[in-house]
Amino acid sequence: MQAHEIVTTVLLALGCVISLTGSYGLLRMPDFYTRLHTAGKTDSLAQVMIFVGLVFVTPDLLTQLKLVMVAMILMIAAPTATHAITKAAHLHHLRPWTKGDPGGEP
Amino acid sequence: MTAIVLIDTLLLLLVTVTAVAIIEVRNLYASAMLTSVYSLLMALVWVNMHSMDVAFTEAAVGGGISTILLIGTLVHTAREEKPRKRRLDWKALLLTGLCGGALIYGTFDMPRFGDPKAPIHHFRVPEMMAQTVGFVTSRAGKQAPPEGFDPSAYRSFNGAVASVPADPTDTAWRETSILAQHGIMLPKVLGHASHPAAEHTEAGHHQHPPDDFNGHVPNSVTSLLAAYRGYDTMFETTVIFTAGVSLILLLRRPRREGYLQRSAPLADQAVLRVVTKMAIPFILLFGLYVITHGELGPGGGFQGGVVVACAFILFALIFGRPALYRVLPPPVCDLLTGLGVLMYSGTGAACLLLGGQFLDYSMLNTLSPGDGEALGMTLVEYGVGITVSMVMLTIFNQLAEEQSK
Amino acid sequence: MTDVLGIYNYWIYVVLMMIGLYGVIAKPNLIKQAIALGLFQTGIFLYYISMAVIDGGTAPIWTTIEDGAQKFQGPYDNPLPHVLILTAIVVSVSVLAVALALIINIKRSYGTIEADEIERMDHEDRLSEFRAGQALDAADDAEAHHHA
Amino acid sequence: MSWVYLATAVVLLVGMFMILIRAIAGPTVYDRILATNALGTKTIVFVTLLGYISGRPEFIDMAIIYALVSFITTIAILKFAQMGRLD
Repeated sequence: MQAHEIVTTVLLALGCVISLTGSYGLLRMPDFYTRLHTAGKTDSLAQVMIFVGLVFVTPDLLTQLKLVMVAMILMIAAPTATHAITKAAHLHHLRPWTKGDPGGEP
Repeated sequence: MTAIVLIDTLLLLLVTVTAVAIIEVRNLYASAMLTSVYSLLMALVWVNMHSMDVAFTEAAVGGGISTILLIGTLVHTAREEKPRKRRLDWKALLLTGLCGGALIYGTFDMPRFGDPKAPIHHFRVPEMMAQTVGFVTSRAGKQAPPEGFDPSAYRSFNGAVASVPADPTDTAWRETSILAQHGIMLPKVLGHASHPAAEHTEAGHHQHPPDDFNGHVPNSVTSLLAAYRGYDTMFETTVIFTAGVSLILLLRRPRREGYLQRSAPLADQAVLRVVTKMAIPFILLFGLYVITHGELGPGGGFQGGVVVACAFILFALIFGRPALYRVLPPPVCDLLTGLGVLMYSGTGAACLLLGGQFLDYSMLNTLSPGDGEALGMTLVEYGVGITVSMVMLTIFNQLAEEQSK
Repeated sequence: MTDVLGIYNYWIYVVLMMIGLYGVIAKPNLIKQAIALGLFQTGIFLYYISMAVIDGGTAPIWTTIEDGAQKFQGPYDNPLPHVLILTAIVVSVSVLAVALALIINIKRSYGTIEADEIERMDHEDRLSEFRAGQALDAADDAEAHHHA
Repeated sequence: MSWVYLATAVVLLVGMFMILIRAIAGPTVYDRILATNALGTKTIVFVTLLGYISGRPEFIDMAIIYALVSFITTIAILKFAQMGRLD
């Protein structure tokens, strides 16, 4: 294994761990806002790590640029979507989870 | 177990779970959302099976448009299914079980998944892979068959495969034309012995770039779509056109009531507004890229058209439909719908007028038939793209429109 | 055993198709039926695409360029099923759109999109028409009898 | 090197399965929307990886279209949740 392949492997492994924890959090967290916390952040970080990792093993420049472009689009689109979802839930008066109160629909 | 089979199995497991959930979830809104998930997963299955163009279409059409259409319908109807006492219909289950059992019994005669000896991988494949519009040579006009072609043997050829090699990885065998195997034609369908580039080189100043079309386009899916199945694609476009017309007939309000009605734009949400403003030119450009790039890589008129429609739909979602009508008034939209079909058939008619057959694109550039092919395919793809985008937009507009009481 | 491994994914397509068929038959909600029809179609699409796969194959897009000509670089999947399904998907969304438009019109004229309720309403309509016809017939009969 | 891509793909699939359960289970509409959106992001990464697994990474246009479509769908679903209409 060459140096750039090792870099890729490490970045992909990190991305895997982060994305898996995020998914598990989305499954296990008690209410919408805590799930938002795990899903929103891990998604962006994990995808950036995987895309950047793949750049190192890509031979041609055009594909590398496209990889970076996809990562950039996701960096803009995913937080926007998350923001919009949160805002909608907030405007809908969705209550957050507190001790003794499961939260949920008003 | 190869990688493709492993990923295929896991993905199909996810797909099946989603399918059961779509049918069994009572909330229709949740069902529509799961439809979007289902389409994205299905598109992954198709990427895994190396079918880039189909995955492209499925992601754009299934994940984007049909979900939006379903939600647009839910606006007019109920969000929930009516609750019922009996959740499972035993009679239907029995019927589908029997039907499925019969189909599964039928699969035992199917060739193995990925079997190189399957009949589908042999009959006419080399011809299809190697540009299928008749026999394209460097000479323009009515194409003469290549040298070594025996017309009488071709007419009596029944399409049977002479011999299948014992080694399934023998790709050289698949490269050889079936016609060549039967001695009907010399085995050089694939590499064009004398392509136009060679003729231009002697002039010295006109060297064709290495990515020029030497008699065929790289994406054989687009090539088949526009040439081998050109008539079929033309009438598929007509089907879509007809769908747009039926939507207008079924749902459009009378003209005297006007197009503009009240709407609920999301433009007061600053983040969404700014991101949308940034995104829309990019999406439009990307859609045009997908249409134009169709014969070089995955993509084409259907996919690109849907992407362009998605840009307009996003605009309507954020800024409201009246704003969309100011940008693209419905009469213009209707006109463009027809124009796309006209462009497709017009390209065919142009080939006819230039002395070739209907949709024989090589007539468009008599000096270099390969470039003529590419030009014709691009024109046709643009026709398809215009029709598809405008029909999708019409469908969205009609579904979102408030009905006259 | 290798036989089963080779064809089991056709079975999954059959299962998908049957899920769709079950939805069309068993679910009275018309939107659900339209979605289920889509599932059924996808099962068929999968069947076609999976037939195109060849061992060690790759996407049928030629990208390797050598000496100014595209090189045929090994087994490509059969592109013909891809083309068939590509257009079929777009036609399926047209079908969905027309179906949804009809569903909206049904909702406007019946006030519901549950197939069994619509059938009951139709049945009641027919029944009342039949009764009205019967009454007319009886009146005609009575009139004829009177003349006789 | 291909086993690295394959392992990553399988891990992503496991994550997708968890998210799918959340998308099916709900309980609120917003949970479903969040899960659908997260699944879209995972799908984009997955489709890129598939290109590397099959040895032809040049088809990344796919990933771009997935990103755009998943964004637009999320906005449409959200608008219906918030406004009860699409235009």
